[in-house]
Amino acid sequence: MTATSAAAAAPALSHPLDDLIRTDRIPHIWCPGCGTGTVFSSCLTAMKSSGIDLQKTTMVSGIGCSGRGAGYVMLDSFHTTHGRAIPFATGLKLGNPELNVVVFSGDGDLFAIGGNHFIHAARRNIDMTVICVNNLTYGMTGGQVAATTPHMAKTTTTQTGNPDSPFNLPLLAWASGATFVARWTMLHTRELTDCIQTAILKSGFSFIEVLAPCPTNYGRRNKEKTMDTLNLYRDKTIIRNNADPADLDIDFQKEVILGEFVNKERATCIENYDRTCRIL
Amino acid sequence: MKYWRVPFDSDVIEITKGNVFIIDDRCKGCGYCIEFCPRSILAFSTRFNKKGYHPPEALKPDECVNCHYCEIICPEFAIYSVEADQQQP
Amino acid sequence: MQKKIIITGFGGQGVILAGRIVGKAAAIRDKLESSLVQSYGPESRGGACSVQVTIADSQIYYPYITIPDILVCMSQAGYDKYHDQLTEHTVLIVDQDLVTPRDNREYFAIPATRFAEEMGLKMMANIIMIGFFVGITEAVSLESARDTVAESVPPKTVETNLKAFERGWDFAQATLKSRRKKAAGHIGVVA
Amino acid sequence: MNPAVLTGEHYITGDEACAEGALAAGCRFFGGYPITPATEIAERMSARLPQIGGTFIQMEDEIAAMASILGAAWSGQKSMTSTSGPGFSLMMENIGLGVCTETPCVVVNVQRGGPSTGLPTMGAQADMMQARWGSHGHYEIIALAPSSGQEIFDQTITAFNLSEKYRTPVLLMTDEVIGHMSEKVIIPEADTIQTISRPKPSGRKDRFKLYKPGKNGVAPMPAAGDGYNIHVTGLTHDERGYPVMSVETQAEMMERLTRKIQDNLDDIIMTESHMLEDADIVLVSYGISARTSLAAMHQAREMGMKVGLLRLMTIWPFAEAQIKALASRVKGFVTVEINLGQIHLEVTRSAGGQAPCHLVGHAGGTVITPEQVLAKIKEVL
Repeated sequence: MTATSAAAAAPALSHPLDDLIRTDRIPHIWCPGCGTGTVFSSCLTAMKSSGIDLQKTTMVSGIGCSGRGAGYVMLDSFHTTHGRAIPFATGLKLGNPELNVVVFSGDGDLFAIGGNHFIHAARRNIDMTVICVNNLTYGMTGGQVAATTPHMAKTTTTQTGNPDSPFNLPLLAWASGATFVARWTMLHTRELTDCIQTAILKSGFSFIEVLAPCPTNYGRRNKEKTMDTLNLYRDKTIIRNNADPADLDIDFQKEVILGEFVNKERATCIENYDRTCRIL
Repeated sequence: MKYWRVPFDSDVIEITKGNVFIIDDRCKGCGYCIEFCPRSILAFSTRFNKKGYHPPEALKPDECVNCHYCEIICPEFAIYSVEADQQQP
Repeated sequence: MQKKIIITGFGGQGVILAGRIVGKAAAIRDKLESSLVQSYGPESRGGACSVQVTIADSQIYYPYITIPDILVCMSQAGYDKYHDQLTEHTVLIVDQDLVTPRDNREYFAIPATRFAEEMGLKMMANIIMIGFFVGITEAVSLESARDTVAESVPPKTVETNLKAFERGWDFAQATLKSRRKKAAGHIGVVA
Repeated sequence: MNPAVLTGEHYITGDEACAEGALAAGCRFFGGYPITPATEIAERMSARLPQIGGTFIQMEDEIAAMASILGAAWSGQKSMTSTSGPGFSLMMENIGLGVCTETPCVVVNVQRGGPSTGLPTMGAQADMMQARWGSHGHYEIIALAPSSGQEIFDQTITAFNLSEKYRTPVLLMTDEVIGHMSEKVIIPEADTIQTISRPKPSGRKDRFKLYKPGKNGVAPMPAAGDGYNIHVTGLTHDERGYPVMSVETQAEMMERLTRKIQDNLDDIIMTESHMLEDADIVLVSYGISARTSLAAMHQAREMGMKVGLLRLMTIWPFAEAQIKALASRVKGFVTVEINLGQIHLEVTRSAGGQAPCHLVGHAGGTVITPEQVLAKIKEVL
């Protein structure tokens, strides 16, 4: 280990987030240049800065690259089955409403195999924060087409280009009833961290889509070098809070809108249940 | 150096100083910290870490302003900065 | 002792509830054993529907009934289905406006649905039938049946349902009385 | 009076008895999805749970229902779901997660005729092998099969107790007939009902290992929020719960998961013996078919035939030793079940060729009659 400052050449370096990660499992499995680590780091920073009781905070993941998030956080954490992070988290939250529940997973997990669970949790307004690392592909299995893969993008299962169109995730979240909806890229780390903190502190179903590069399995096939992707994030995005969710298609040929789009109040699932069903 | 935005009062505000620390063996050499350091003080080193990557090094350590951007963009928990007058705990 | 009772009708008549009241009266109030199995089609209303209630003073192993001791029919289809399973010992009870028996065997008849309509609530035909059934067969005791009716219907309808039950019970008493007279050689009206 | 326990005599269906048994066992979370003939369990739970501080949720499908009860289990609650064939198929994925992560919960399958949508309103006992092997991978599972309303109540409590004791999903395999059959169910005083809750860990939190086996081979289990910073994964994991992709860790984990069941068979396997002492023919049956068998057995005895019944109350792990012990001294086994031969195969395997094994089976949709069993007894005696 090397410190660049002679004054601080202490033998044991300690990253400010080391208390929140399982350091014995680091380095993690994410590839060089993968954005998941940055989103994960941002999420941990937000958890810390939000001031919530971390002992009562859990992270739930599904399957996939970002699904490994739960395995690195030094909190109660659950790495569930593919697509089922949200219903598992629903049981956790309803079983103990004191828990702060953060779902950290990927686009394939949350919106293809788990799409049905997402819309229903949003409809019920279950008090949880869902962070979706959207890398536009199935990274873990080697880069197959996802429900978020852009039209005509090349993947191992769409070698001549994706014939289908991707979901507009914030639109889907808004239409399903989410009370907080936002999108950032992993390059917009400060905004993302603030946004995750807001989402964690907000009661109700919060959804944050975070664009993150998959250089190994998406970028490579679509002639997009890691730094190219980040440059797109910098040059081809525009922050427009409260934008119409219908305008949020991701097309880097044009500009991609980032920001906080929905932030409204609605009774949560538990509040409604207590009010409606707990009548003796 | 490309700035995203330049504050109007950038000439007058007092700038903090920082020390950058790099945990070599966590680095996977993505280069994000190097590319996006607003002061461009970082560069790939010539040394190899355990996994065979070139971790960054601070070429101009005195120019670190402790903005923490390297720390928060790093996907690997491999780099961070602390205020210059603080000692590493 | 074992009594095997089948009640048949069509969905919506309250056949299942009638069976449950009989079974529950036996099991809970009369301190006997009782099992109830039902069969119904996918439709909630109008389909064929039957309930099989076994009452016994010892453990009931097999809850299904092939040869009933008592058959209560509130629909022709139900009667037709079980007609061949009747023995000379089977007590047959029918709603006389809805079921026409096909042979000359003895049976007990009550215009339960018509009575219910007269009382202003067609859906009480099942309760009238229970009253009649209890009066004729004494398969469960009068008190048990009446108390179980009272606790099985919506609280606001207890009074009218008990009236319906009494109506059936009274009709059974009148029926039995006229049968006794007939048996004794008098000429009377068989209901 | 404890409002969760409706002490007294009730004339209720098996499904209702199941719900009451769950509440008496301490279940406070139910995640479900409607399906005939199990719907009445969910309906009863939806009405009763909020009255006693519990939570009911109707999820979007059975996959979610199963996932939700695992989540609730880790929140510290005793949790349950109920379903029938098609839903049971969908739950298999997360039943596997429950087994792998050693998560206590109870899954009720009120069996109906299959395959596929089959006979929704008509009974069968044809999911017995699915109960054993329905999720992928090699694993041990506990499955119980009650025969009456009273036993559904009792066994639901037992199912919770076993799941808490052995930290594993327990399957309660009822069927449409007993699920919908009304019978007298006696619910005892709350303080006379024995309930078991998962042992909680003690000692230093930073040294805690989530899967380090305790005395009976089962590790104590904290809940989320207890401060243990647990990590729970369906990947192959070591004693800490950390994923380790190695042949050795796989073997260790499988050993742990298998041992805790295999080393406690006497505690888990429950059977009921009827007139086995002098029996030439042993009927082997469970659920509603055991009642058919009991009726047939008594009829056969009246006719002078020496017939006994081994009623399986625990289906999995299988009562292999019990069958084996009988095999050397009886003239034959007749398995009675509403399928075309599932437990029959286990009986045959366990008998090890020492006694002939016969089946009175049925494709499903109705019960087997005592006459059919009697006919087979006469045929083989």
